[in-house]
Amino acid sequence: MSVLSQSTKRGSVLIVGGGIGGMQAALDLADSGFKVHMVQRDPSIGGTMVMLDKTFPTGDCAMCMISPKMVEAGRHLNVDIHTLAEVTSVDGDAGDFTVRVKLAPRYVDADKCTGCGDCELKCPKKVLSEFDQNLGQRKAVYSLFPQAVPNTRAIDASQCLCLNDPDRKRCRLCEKACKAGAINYNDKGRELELHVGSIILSPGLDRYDARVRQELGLGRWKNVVSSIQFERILSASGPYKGVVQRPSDQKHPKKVAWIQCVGSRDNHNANPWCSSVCCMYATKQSIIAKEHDKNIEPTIFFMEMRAFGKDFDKYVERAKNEYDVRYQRAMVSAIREEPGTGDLLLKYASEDGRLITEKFDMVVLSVGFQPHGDAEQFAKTFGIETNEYLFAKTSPFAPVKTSREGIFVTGIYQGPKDIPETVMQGSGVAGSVMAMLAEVRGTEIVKKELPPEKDVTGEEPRIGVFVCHCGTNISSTVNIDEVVNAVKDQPGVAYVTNTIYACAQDNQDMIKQTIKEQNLNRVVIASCTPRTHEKLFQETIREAGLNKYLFDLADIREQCSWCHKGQNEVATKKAIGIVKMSVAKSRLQEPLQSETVGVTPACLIIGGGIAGMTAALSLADQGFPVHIIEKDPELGGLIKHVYRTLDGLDVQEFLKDRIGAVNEHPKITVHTGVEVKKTDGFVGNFKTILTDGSAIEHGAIILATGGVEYQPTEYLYGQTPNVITQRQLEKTLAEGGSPGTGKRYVMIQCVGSREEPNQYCSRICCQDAIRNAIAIKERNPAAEVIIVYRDVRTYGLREDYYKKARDLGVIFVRYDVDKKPQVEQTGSVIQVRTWDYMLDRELSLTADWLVLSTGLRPHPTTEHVGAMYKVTRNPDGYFLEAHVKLRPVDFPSEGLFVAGLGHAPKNIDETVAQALAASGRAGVILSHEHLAVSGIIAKHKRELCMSCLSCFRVCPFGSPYIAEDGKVSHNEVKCMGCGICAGICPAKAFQVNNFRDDQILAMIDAAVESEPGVVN
Amino acid sequence: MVDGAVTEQTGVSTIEKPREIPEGWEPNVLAFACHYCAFAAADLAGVMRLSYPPNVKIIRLPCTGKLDHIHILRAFERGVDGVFVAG
Amino acid sequence: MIVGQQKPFDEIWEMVKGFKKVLVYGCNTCVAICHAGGGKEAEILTSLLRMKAAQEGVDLQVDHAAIERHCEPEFFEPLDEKVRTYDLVLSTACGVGVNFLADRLGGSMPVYPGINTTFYGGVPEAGFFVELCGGCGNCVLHLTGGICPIVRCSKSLMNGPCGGTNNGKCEVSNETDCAWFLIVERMKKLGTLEKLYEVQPPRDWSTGTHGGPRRVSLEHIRAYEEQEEKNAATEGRR
Amino acid sequence: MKSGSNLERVIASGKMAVTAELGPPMSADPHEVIKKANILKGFCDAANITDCQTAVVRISSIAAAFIALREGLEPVMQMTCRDRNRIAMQADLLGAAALGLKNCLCIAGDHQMFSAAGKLKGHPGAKNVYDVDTCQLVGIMRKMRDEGLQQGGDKLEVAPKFFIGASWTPMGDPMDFRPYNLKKKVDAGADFIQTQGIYDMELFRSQMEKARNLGLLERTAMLAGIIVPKSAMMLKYMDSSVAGVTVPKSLIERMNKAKEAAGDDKKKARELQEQEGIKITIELIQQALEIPGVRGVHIQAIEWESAIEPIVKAAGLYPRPTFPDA
Repeated sequence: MSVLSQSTKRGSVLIVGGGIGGMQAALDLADSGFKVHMVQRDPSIGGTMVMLDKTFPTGDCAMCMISPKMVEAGRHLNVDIHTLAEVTSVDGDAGDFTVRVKLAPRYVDADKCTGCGDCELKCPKKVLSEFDQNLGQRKAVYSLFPQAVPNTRAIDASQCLCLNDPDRKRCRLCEKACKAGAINYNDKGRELELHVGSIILSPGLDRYDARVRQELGLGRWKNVVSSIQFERILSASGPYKGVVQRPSDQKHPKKVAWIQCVGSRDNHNANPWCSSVCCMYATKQSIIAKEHDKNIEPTIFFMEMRAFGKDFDKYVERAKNEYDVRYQRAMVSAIREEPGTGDLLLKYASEDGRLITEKFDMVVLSVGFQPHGDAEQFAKTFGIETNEYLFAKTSPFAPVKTSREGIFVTGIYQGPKDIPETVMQGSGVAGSVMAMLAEVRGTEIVKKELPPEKDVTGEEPRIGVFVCHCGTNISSTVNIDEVVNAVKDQPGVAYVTNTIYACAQDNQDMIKQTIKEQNLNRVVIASCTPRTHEKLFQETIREAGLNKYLFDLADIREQCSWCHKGQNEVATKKAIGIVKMSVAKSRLQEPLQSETVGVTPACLIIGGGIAGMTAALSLADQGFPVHIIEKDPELGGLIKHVYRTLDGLDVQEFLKDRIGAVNEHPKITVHTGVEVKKTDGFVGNFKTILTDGSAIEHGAIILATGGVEYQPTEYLYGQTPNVITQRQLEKTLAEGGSPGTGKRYVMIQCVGSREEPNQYCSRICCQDAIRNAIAIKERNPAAEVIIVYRDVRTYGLREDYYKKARDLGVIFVRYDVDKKPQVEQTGSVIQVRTWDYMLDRELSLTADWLVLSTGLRPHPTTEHVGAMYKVTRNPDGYFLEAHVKLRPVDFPSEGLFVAGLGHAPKNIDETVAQALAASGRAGVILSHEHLAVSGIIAKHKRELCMSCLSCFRVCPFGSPYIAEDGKVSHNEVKCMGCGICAGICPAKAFQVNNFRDDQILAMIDAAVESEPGVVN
Repeated sequence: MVDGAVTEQTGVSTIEKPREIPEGWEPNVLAFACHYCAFAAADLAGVMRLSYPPNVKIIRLPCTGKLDHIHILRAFERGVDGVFVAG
Repeated sequence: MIVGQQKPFDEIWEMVKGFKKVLVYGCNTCVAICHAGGGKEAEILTSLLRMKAAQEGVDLQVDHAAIERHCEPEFFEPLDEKVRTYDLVLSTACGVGVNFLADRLGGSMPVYPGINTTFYGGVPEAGFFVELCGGCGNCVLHLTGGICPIVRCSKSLMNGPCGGTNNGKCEVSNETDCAWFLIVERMKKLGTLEKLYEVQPPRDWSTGTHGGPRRVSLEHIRAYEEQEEKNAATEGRR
Repeated sequence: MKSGSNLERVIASGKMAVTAELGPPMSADPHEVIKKANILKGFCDAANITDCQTAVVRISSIAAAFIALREGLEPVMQMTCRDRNRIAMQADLLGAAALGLKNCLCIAGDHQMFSAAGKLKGHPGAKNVYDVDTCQLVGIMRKMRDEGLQQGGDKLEVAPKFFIGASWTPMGDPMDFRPYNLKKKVDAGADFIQTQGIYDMELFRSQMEKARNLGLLERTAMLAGIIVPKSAMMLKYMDSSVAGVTVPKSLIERMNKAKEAAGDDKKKARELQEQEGIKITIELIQQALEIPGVRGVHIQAIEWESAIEPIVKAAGLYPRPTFPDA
């Protein structure tokens, strides 16, 4: 990293694109002291992921995972989101860019609009919804999707009746409906000028428009849909409410076909690269469709099943065995609609060469990614170089840096990848920016000044209840006045009123005013769900000087008015019950202090491979001292035996300068030939003793224990010198070995991978084989290379090299796991017999060299290190991250991160990205002097506790511990407030703040008391 | 715990004898929902305007692990007819 | 620690249903640790009894209370008045507690046991208790590598194993380890196997319950107590 | 001579001893004992009279033994440690001696919970005693006989004359401790030993080797226990769930072949298996007798006393030695 001049560095960052990658970078940077400006083209952030129903390989629902992050980004003090915005120009250079942003007119005032949706109800103009991929409809005034952030509505100027009338007279119904007066038809949009220290490009990609391929019939035959359309069909909040039906006649389809590589791996009016995710999302869609409707019979037409990620192969096996998904290895040449029925006839060649026409009820085209239409202009605006396909140009050794200093890239704009890799690059790019702008961290962020907190201890409860109309959302079903009257005389209630929009700015001020005037010491607001608005109202009452935990939110919208529309009388009674429960709980609330704990700004990294070194350098550049603990006598790890990357870059060179940088860096201390003996403490305050006795204090830990190569025992390895591994072949080639004319190299793929008990893909062996094959053919075209493979998994932009190998004459022969190649040796000649599916007969190949593509295994120390830090591992022995999709480098317990092969097999560029991500995540913690501990945690009364150890054994976070005095104590910093200890404690020594037993019992009594005539 | 021990050992279940349901009687149901999943699901039902019978009220817990026996017993003692725990 | 297990609910109901006012009286030491008779379990049992009474149409008032320990008189004092207002105490303390309270109330009202007190035990894992000592009053663990043959061998052999050891398990059940199988292994590891070669003479069982009810009297403390009482008496304080 | 019993004389004479087993009935009528005694008479030197085997109530061992004695069959009385404390034990021993019983086998006795495992109900709720264990009981008997003293120390006017026996399970867990287990019984004063049923001769030979190295075989008379197998199912059961008994696969195979030979004719299958069982018993006896230090066999034909005659004859152990001056 070149050290930039001190001069005018800015402590802020521009993020172009509000998808999951951009959001992750924004939150990491904002949480570690940088101002973030997020520019988003659509009216809401979310990108592609919000359109998805479920995600592979776990089947979690996409919205449940991404909406908390969107809400957090939407509310973050130091994240400004500019929607309907585009960057027009960029000047200046690293550390100080001047960026001009054009904001299209929204016609709705964001400060006034509360997102209540009354305008949408009234708007007469129905339009095809782009979000629902034209399967559903929206209005001219709309929000992109129900959980949009910001949920300010926007008017689609091209569709709005009024905006298309020059003198603005027509319709104007939304203006009438809006009680907040937020509609503004003369909005002109505006220009912004931002001064930022760094720019992160995460614009994402477009989806290939398959209508160009007329033979597949998208846009002509109604029952042919794109995969993103099928996601909307599957989604519970989609056009068909999650019911799998055909667009033509709403019939429940029985036979559904997925066609892979539509628009990918094909130069003929499509894209040559592999989009990396379609194989897996097709498998997921077929499983989820089967879960929705068990008589669906999914069939996937594919060339190669590319399930290279963590637990992907297991997911495909489950699809085959549990959901009997049929995988048909064939490319469909044409789709015709059977006149009258809407069914589809697919033409393809079966494996034994017969031409087949098969009827299906519905077809899903697995469309791939391609850069946005304006990709070329986009790159020019930012002055960065792209590769020939208009993806941002990066090197595998620095996958998040563009060609222009200070501008970074994350997500699929750098190359097709799936959500975990995008999130990793999001945190990784945040790590790189933190390193670049380390010295201006915290200079541009806003800290809120809060008035002193009023001391309410000992006071009788004086509860203020605010019942919200939420425009008409609540009041149309629940009689607000009846609720107000029913609650007025509840014991402890000092003041009750109603508000139109409790969350609107003016109502917030009214609430603060009332707290002061009425001398309230507790507040209950009856409106929407605490999951999105609790933090907002807590901040409000804190600004009125009240402890923020003296607040409770009664959900009478999502859990009452919205789901009992039309049953006003019963809904009102239920709303009264809900508010009474909140009042009962509020009566027993106590002010809570959230302690803070100091942070030792240093990081311990276990493992001195590429992952450990990359993370160390990035953290050191951020200004944090780093200790690398390496078991072997010198740094390097597994990469010591690797010479070239797929695109020919010198790996040994890269390793040498990386080791050099680590050894020279003043902030990095390398401990070699030593291991960790013991680590105590918790996030921010770890103390580690090494086997050589030295002690280190640090605030975060990165596990980069790496992996080892599988030592094969099959295929006569070790019995003859001519049977070697790809690594050994690479070594001889690197040392200038030249392959003899007519010499034949036979390579066998998936050796030690994708077979029980190691049912996983080691991800790097296909690349190794193809790189070595190309090297052989380029040195001597007369040498022969035959690769015996199961699925060539050169995903993403690596597809070019698979094509290059074929062009150079490398022969590919497919084998099946139940007909593995047989290897015999007669004299010095090696004979390889394998079944060729194309020729439909057995092939017998003599081989001068038999090269085995061996897989990876987790490093043997993984078990010991895992046990020491109480982190679990998956059945294959790799570390289990906190969340497969959204926290791919975190562990459940705070302050612990993972990078490299210890997490899962991955290529060099992915290891570097994950290492940067780990350093970014660790940087977030180390950048704080103090870590605030949430108020909602369990409190332990030692005088009641009899140290029976029940809590000690059940706590998933290991917060109860046996103190010096031999009795059980509770480490509040590690506590996540789940309350499992309170549930099991026989002495009731544990109580969770704001969820104490007496409060819950009071709520139960209140819930029943409001039901007259209950049979006892 | 107590209920498990009771039925398992004695074999004789102490389940209430079913009584005939009075006219127009509506069960009063109480739900204990974990903040992260079941409570979020209840919200989504509202966001999508799905309708379901109103005679259930939801008490939010940080996690169903926090549930204590006495909560369920208190509900039944107070006359609640059905307890629904989701997490 | 003392381990107990709650009596089956039907058995408790049979005991309780004839009364009008019942106090379920929990003890917050050993029996709470094993989730059998602590204050929390007393509260739960109370709620169950109230609902059973309601189901059966029996007019029964049930309350619950709990103190630190039922084996020391001073802990009882604060609640003595309250206890006397009931016509039955269902004590969920261990057997010691039931006896002690029954003696204290001297027949003025019945004290019934809520739990079955079972053994002194260890807790290898949450919720799992195993008997490791029988209180025989004459410990021989130094002879058997710390594994008690009296309690962990079904036949309390001092010169085991018997002919019934099957794959290291006792003839009584294949989930019960044969104590002597463990003792031989342990003594081998400790390198003192030959200690087992001598024939152990017949035991003196009188130190255990076979010798009649036992008591422990610490003279140095009792002398102090008597002195205290004498001073109090002379000063007329009592 | 320690007790002058017929069994003692046979052993002392150096000839191979043969003991059998007689299980008294669950009834007050003695004729079952009388019947069995007369079947066994002449074909064994003495017959064990079990003491409530598997903790199931039967005529007491002392009473049944006296009946057998009266019928002219020398009994081997048994005493378990389960049912009597040391006071009742010594009283019963004096009584037995007074009635003329000379042989006594000390055993621990099956635990009362054990009987619950069988078809019968037994008394799992009974309070067991186990005041003393087998070694200690052997020690008590030796002290009564040789020192004329009770265990507590009081004198006996006339000391009882006993030929003291104890049981041994050579292949029970832990196998490497079993020889020392035996040593303790011999040190305590066991004059003769009857082992658990032996099928795996190799294992038995190696355990006997260890016993010899400890010098035990000169100090006590080892009688190899042989259980007469009736069916393949019985062999499999013995192998799987009888403690300390392992049955080589080959023997089970032989029994299975015998069973299959009879096709599906149940009765024939039973007969063929019984004949094969007797053949196996005879072979086991001959192999056992060749093992150095074995001084006889203890043949257990459970509820099949009639099989003893053909076995003893075929094994060349007939006629049994007699002593005119007895």
